[in-house]
Amino acid sequence: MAEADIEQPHGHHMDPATEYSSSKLGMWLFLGTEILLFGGLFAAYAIFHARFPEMFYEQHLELNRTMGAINTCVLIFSSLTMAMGVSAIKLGRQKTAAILILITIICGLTFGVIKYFEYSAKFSHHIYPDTSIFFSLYFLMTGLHMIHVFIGLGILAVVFVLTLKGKFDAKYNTPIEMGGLYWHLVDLIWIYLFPLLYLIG
Amino acid sequence: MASHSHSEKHAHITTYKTYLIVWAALMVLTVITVYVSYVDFGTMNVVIAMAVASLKAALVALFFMHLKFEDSITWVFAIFPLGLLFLLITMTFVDTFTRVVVP
Amino acid sequence: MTWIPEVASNLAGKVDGVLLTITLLSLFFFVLITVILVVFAIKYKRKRDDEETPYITGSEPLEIIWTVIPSILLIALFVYGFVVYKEMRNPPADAVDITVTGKQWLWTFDYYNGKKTLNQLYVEQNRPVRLVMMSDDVLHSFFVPGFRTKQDVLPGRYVQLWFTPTKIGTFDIFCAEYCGTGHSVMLGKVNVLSPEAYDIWESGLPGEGGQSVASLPPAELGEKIYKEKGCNACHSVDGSTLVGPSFKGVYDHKVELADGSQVDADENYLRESILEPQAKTVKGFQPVMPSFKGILSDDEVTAVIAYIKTLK
Amino acid sequence: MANHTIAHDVYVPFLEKKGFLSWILTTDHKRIGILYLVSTSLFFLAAGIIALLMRFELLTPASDFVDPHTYNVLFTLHGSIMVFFFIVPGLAASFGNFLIPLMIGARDVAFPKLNIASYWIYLLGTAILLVGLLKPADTGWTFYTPYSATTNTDVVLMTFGVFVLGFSSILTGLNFIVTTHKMRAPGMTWHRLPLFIWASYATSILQLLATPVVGITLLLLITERTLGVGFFDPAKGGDPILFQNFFWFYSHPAVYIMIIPAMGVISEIIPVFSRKPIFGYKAIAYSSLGIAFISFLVWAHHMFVSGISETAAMIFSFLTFLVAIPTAIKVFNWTATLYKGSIQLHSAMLYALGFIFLFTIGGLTGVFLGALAADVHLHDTYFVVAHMHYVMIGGTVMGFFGALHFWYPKWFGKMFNETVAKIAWFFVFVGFNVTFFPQFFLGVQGMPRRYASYPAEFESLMSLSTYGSWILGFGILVMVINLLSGLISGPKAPENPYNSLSLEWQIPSPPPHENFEEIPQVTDWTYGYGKKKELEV
Ligand code: HEA
Ligand code: HEA
Ligand code: HEC
Ligand code: CUA
Ligand SMILES: [Cu+2]
Repeated sequence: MAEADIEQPHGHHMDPATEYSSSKLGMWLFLGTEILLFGGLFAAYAIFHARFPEMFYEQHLELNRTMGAINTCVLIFSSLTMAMGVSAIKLGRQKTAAILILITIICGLTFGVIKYFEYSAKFSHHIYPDTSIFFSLYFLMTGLHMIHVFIGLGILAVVFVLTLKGKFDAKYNTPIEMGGLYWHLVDLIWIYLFPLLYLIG
Repeated sequence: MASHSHSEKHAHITTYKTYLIVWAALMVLTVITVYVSYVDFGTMNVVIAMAVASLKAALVALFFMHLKFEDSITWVFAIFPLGLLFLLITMTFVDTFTRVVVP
Repeated sequence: MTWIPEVASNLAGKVDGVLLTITLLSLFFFVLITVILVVFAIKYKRKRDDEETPYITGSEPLEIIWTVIPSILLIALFVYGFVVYKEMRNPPADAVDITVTGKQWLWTFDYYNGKKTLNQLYVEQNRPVRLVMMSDDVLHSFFVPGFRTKQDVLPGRYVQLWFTPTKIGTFDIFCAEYCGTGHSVMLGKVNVLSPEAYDIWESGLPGEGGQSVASLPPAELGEKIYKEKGCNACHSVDGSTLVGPSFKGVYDHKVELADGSQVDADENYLRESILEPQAKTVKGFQPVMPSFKGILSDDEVTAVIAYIKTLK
Repeated sequence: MANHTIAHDVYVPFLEKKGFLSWILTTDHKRIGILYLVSTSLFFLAAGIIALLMRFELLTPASDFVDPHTYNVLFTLHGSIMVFFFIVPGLAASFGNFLIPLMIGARDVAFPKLNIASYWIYLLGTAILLVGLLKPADTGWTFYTPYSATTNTDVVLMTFGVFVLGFSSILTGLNFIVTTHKMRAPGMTWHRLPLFIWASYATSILQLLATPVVGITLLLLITERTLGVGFFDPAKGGDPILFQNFFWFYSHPAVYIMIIPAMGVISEIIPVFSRKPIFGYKAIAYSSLGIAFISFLVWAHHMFVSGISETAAMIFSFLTFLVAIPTAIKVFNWTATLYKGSIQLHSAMLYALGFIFLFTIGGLTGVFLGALAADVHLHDTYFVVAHMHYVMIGGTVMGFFGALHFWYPKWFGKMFNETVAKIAWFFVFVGFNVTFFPQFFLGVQGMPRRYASYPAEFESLMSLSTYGSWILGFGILVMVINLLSGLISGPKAPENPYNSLSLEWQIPSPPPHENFEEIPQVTDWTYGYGKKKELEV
């Protein structure tokens, strides 16, 4: 960067420990905003579910419970491998960490593929976001979640490459941990979406 | 420096075994919630599903996301948004469902 | 200039009571703070650069005083405001129902006896009225400053508003919720009639506006209708385009229609445009004009046309 | 208080480096502060000129200067630009960026790169807004459905611009919170923090946690227009009031995002120019947090006549009154600080005193609106317009101008002409009151807002208000010219022209690149003015 010469006369602003705890606090703050971003949709869900219980009940039957359940398992499993990946790198096991992150990414992609089939099944039944309030919620909630899955996958891909290149070790691994936190949030939101949309409708 | 000394806490690395146990618990809960959804408990279905989901979410947050080992300020910022979400939902609810229906 | 519109409903006096109370309380605090501010700024103005000042960092008693006293006052104000509000929102059982429909950009009123008026609401003095209101399109808000009451009108859901008019006269109705281009011309009047006058109005023919239709020359009556029935929300008379085409020079011109054909704007066309606006839509405009069938009597339509003819 | 000067041979002021790239790629919080300052000020002037056009239209009852649709576009642009592009990022991001690291004794914010990224996002939002100007929205800044879902103007671009801007706001808030937690100099305990930092901290929480809700709300509005989703459309089973609930969940806290930093500024200026410790430090500090928390609980006071339930109206009215209490505490404490002071009426101090006076009027009229019965009459009239301008201009903009005059020497290393500054203040103060005070009467008389034309009975007060806006505009023009010419030809500023005790004044003006040669060791709070009595240690 053009700035480097005068930007860095004193080197880093923070010692590594502060930098680490700052990043972590920052990430948690960000996750808070993500929850509230989804919050509007959860609130809309709650209101409309209470107003149109029959509609929600009938239309939720059109969703594919099996696919939803499989996706839930996929995502939870990916969270497990992600968490283990963080532990691995903290123990200095770069290769294990890389493999675990890769599995996480594959799970994320699987999730996307299954979701793709679900969406196309809906479209082929002429079900679109404007079909009904329930399906609006279905498409918007899962759609916004999907966007988060893709962002998460992007982050994990970068982290994966960097891990392969040996940028992280037992001492410095903040990006893996941050990527992990983000990924867990994606899982966490799905944990609510699944019963709300597929099970109780 | 403002921060207290976290260093001991940071040293905490969760073992694979813990993660696997948590994972197993999550899977069991998933099976339960899917199973329960086929049985009709009336409005209790919603309650059960949400309770199970919250339990799962708590497990993910506490263990996978390490919240259990974070300092109090992280806890505050993890829980406060949930409080706001609760507020948004309840107060919108109060408004929507106590309106006078004009004949 | 008056401070506040004439008190014209049972509710107005009560709202004014709330307003007055808060005004006095606010004045007290405002004057208090201003006086202290000015006095301190003058009294302690810096005279020398090395003036000594005391090291005062706070006072707990003061802190408590100025937390507790305002709190009590504020809670009292809340209660007062709420009690009056409660009354404003709960109509008495014996109120007369009138259905109000807001649409871009006019008000229609449907009465219990089958009458229907536009932008002119007729009510009887000292008889409680309940308005049952709905919108045909976007949000509007029914606001009568003289009655100190207001309620947003929503599409798809009935809301209500009530008052007992206490003064004979005409009072402004404003649309107070932004509703698009014609928002500021979505005006109407409440005509509060004495019981006798109201009886006469009530027994008149459905569709007839009221006593004022009497004996104006047609073009003048037309102008009155133009202003009162809401044509002016969409049609100018000076050639500028609002929502609909201007009335200036319309008569006897070739009008290009949306389907590409042309017609002569003769009396018949104008009559049709008013009673069945969607039959022929002018090119470049949306088919949003409401039908005035059943709202304007035959004579009134004739009068408007006569008026339009004068606009060259 | 630690006193740190830098050996002058290594001193490189942060403004030294020139060139477009050195600005747009900078990660220096002070430069980013300037970027925000310049952008938001330009938006203020632009939206101010739009306001002058609006007022010109309102000079006479008829809609003769512009047609009604254009008028509606004008106030939509005026409101949206003022709120989203000027006042929310205005004080919080520009002075927040400049001052937070300096005041807490840090070299920069916690995440410098995120900081400049936030600014780029702000620019992106700006760009989207400018594209949207091709067919500008006419919905009012509140974007109420169903009108906003059906009008054929370009609501999507406008709201999307605001949505993008929201992320800038969120990330800035996030950055400041972490900075305040993690970057304080040794000895800078929470109870030694300058009150501006407390204010910024409270503001940041609001930015962080309220903004996402407006984000999703606007997104839902966009899907309503593009995908045919019907959450707010009664024809599809939706509810237009739900939109209002969501919108105000953010936009009420947003008004405190605007005012709390200004309150912070006032708490800094007053002690310095009365040479007294701030009165009731803790009360002011915690009331900032208190206001922030309560502000989440009052949103529906904008909706008392919109058709919400009576129960909700009751709860929200009650909570609205609560928010006045911490605010009152602040007003009283500032006033008490003047007691037995040595008061110097510097232009910054004049703005601070103007703030107390005008904000009190604005706040007290807020109490009118919070009272249910009164709000039924006053809602959506010029009373609300007057209230909001008294708090936003009389409050925030006064704070903004005060901050500009106060930290100007530190920021730019130059001095402006103090006499001209006082003259400008006078015109701003008088012009402001002439513009907006008559609007309270207009509102009480029933003049509705957002009217392109109005009944003749309101003409005299309306035209008075328009004349006032010219005085106000003139005052602002004089102020702008004075500040700009100070930049070009003003004398060099000393390090600490007002003998202030807070950290930012202990380093050269303008500050060097990384602020502090050595991170200072803090031993006292920043308000230790005046002579302590012997008994106190
Ligand atoms: C900087 C922004 C700002 C601030 C700080 C405030 C502060 C307050 N506002 Fe305001 N408000 C707006 C910006 C702001 N507002 C805007 C922009 C709108 C219009 C939005 C739109 O529709 O476009 C609005 C609208 C608005 C409404 C809706 C009106 C309507 O549309 O019908 C209400 C209703 O309750 C309200 C109330 C209040 C209250 C109670 C406060 C309180 O916080 C004020 C507290 C302060 C004091 C009370 C003064 C000091 C205290 C004392 C001196 C103590 C003694 C006092 C007593 C005992 C009474 N405001
Ligand atoms: C920060 C917020 C802010 C600020 C500062 C202002 C500033 C002003 N506002 Fe605005 N206003 C709003 C926020 C704000 N407003 C909002 C949110 C609304 C509601 C919108 C809605 O209903 O949707 C509103 C609505 C509103 C209305 C009501 C419109 C209506 O309902 O019909 C009016 C009418 O008088 C008005 C007037 C003014 C005036 C005269 C100023 C003046 O103070 C402006 C002063 C500034 C200047 C005069 C510019 C100075 C510059 C120069 C003189 C030129 C210098 C040029 C160079 C150096 C190049 N505003
Ligand atoms: C909601 C807006 C609206 C209102 C209120 C309204 N109009 Fe119109 N009017 C229109 C529009 C839009 C058109 C053009 C499209 C069309 O022909 O339907 C139109 C067309 C017309 C025309 C045909 C004009 C031409 O150039 O050919 C006449 C005549 C007319 N209106 C008369 C009236 C009268 C009389 C009233 C009141 C009693 C009235 N309108 C009220 C919107 C309105
Ligand atoms: Cu109808 Cu405004
Ligand atoms: Cu508010």
